[in-house]
Amino acid sequence: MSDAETVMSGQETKIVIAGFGGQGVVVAGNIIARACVIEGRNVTGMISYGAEMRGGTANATVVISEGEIASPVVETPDMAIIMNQPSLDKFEPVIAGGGLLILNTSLVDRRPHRDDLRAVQIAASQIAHELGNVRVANIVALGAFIRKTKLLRPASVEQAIADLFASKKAALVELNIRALNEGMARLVEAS
Amino acid sequence: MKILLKGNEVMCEAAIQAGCRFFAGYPITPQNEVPEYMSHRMPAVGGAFVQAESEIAAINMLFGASAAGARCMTSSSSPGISLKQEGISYITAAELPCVIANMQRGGPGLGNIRASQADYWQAVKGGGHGDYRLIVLGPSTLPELYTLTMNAFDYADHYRNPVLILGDGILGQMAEPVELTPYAPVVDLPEKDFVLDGCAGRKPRVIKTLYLRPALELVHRNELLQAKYDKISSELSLFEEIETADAELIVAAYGITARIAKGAVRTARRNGLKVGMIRPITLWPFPEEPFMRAARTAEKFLVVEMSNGQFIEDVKLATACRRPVEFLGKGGGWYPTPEAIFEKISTMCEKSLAD
Amino acid sequence: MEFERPTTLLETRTHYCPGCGHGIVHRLVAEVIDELGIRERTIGTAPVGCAVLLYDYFNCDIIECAHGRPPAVATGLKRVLPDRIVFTYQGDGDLAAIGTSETIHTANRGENITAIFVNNAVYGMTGGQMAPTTLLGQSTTTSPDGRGLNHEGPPLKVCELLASLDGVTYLERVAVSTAKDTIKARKAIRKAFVNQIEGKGYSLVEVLSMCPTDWKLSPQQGVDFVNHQMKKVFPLGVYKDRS
Amino acid sequence: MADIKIDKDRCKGCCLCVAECPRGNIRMAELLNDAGQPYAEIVDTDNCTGCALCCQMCPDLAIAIGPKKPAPDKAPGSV
Repeated sequence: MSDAETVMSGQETKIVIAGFGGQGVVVAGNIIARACVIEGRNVTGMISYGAEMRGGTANATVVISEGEIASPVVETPDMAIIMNQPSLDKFEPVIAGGGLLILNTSLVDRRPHRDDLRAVQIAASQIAHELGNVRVANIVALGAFIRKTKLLRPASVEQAIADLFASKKAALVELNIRALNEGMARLVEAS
Repeated sequence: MKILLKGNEVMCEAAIQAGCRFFAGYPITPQNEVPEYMSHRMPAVGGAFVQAESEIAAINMLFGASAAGARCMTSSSSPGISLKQEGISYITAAELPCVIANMQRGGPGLGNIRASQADYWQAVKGGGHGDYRLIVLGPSTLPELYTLTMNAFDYADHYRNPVLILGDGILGQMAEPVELTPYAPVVDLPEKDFVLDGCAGRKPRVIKTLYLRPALELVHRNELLQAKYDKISSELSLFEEIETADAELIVAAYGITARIAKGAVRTARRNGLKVGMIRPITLWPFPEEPFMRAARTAEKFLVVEMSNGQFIEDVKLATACRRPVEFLGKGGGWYPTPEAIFEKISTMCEKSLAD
Repeated sequence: MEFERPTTLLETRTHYCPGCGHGIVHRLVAEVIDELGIRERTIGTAPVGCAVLLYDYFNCDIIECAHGRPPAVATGLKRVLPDRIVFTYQGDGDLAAIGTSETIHTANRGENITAIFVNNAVYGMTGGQMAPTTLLGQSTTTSPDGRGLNHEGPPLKVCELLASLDGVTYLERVAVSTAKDTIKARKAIRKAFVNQIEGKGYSLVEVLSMCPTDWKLSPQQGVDFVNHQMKKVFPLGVYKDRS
Repeated sequence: MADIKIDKDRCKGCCLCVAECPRGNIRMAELLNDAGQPYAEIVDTDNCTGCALCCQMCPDLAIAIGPKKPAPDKAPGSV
């Protein structure tokens, strides 16, 4: 870590959510950002877009800060929600030292190579499947994320989910909130 | 209440709040959310949305819509803006108000879809043919994109001139909470006495840009336009200054780059470095006054831009080259990190101490 | 039979050459506007080409456009003011070369406008260069040996081309090379305006017209060229009518 | 007999009217108009039926035909 990074860090929390298209990484990023708005915090969000989006991995990044956010572009995330193996390969090298990984062990088949990272395991896709819809794996992982980081209040995340799916069926909101709670309950600290 | 929207959507909502009732555009990344958003919002507010067959058609549809009296807008990204230059020249010559957004991407050519600021010259110096000027606004956050887009319609109507919102792929694609405040005009809005709506109860009107006879008619026409541009220059100058009073080093940047640079300037201050920043908000007219002032007190300048040295020329002009101006920038989709800018600032400050 | 200047045309003498068909087409359009009583709610678009000075002759609101762009400008006008009458007046270069894209898409969107297309098989204003509608073998300043099938390709047939578009309401090709043709042309132009008034969509009237100067012919020979050469390549008639 | 008039100063001398007149009742004048153009003139006003074919072909609106003079046995305004 350069001197500059040392000087700059500490004010902003930079998060990446990465997986393959269809795993809901953009939705997960959106929920985190909306929860921040509910809590009155400064936040920016970005997603990979256009041709990039069709290239395999999709990712969303969120920056949260108590002060002004300088760049919405995240190069060295402090935290990563990793939904599949290619995303671990892509992001592990760029996570800030001491950073946190939330690993979807259903689709990530190795441990991180770096020993300066913390990791939490959650069988997000498996749990989502048990809940009846594999597409809520993102929310299961999100549950593990907020339980581990305590960055957001569960109530604000639940509110964000309710807001986001307001136009959809009530059952969908309920399923996502169950997924969130399962994720909070079933995370495993990596040894 | 703040809501979370993407930059492209923030801009659309601001336009609608400001009474924009005609939008024509053509999809191009990274501004696709604009036509998508407008396609459902425009009809909902009783306006018209047209997905044009080309950027050329889109800007010419604005030529017609503006002549018909509507507040109107088009948006695109760099290669598409190049195509619009013909229409922009005509609209400027005809003195019709409209708002054009450029969410810049990497160039030249098809380039890439990453953010860029390489259309600065095209925006502030020309692009189309003839001696004309666009009012160019460079928002650096989404709340500012919201207010400046509403203001853009006012400036366009007030000066009867197209206003260009010079954004970039990051600004268009990022999401940030924005308070959707109600629209209120920021300048006097003259009656539109040029509108073509049929000549009932009045003499027929002509909107034209051809001046063949007498021989000097176009010269006089140009003189009138230049007088208007002089008036705009004397009246419109928007900028943000950060800790410039005692600054030894002044960072100059606009748009998203300025937002990123601001983080670096704050860090520099926390580290005891006497660094300030000037962020032009109107890129044309260029706010020369804060630069002239800073050139008297600061020792040197640093320009940061996402292009290979375009904006720097205006900084050098505004400071009359009285102080050294260093450069941090690249084209083609490169963007600076706050860390990289801080490192450059540190190096420049150390060099000052060594001198 | 009375015959007087329509009020939609100003007294101004036109800049057109002796025997040029534009003057006739201007009159026909103006007469139709008069007859339908729509002068005070009509907005015309002027092209680039010989008819660029349209605004000096028509006694109604006019916007002069970039080359080929009148259909796009008309789209903007009409979408903002759907109860006004909007027409484009375009030559072959404007409508069928530089503005082909705007023409096709405006037609296919079924924009409720009226297009008057003056086809004289040559570029008049710039001095007699080849047009998209120049006939095979016809020599121009940029096809000095005559338009060739292999290099320049055959002439573009606008009515035939647009007839394949489902969005189009009415297409007719007429001429102004005889008095009888002129009377028919007026009827077609009238229908194209009535369609718009009735909200029926895109109508285009292609008018075969004379350009004796750039054809290097006398006015009488110009009329003969339309009657004996152009009509063979561009047959007159209704190409589409779903009004 | 029709009330036909040719405005010689609007005429550009293209002769399209001359060719169109079914009665051969239009010819080119020997003099030039104010614009230095040859212009068309009516041979015999009494010989004009008011068919207006000449007007149809005139690109310069130089020919006007006024209302037909009422026949002596009909009152003005009657059909």
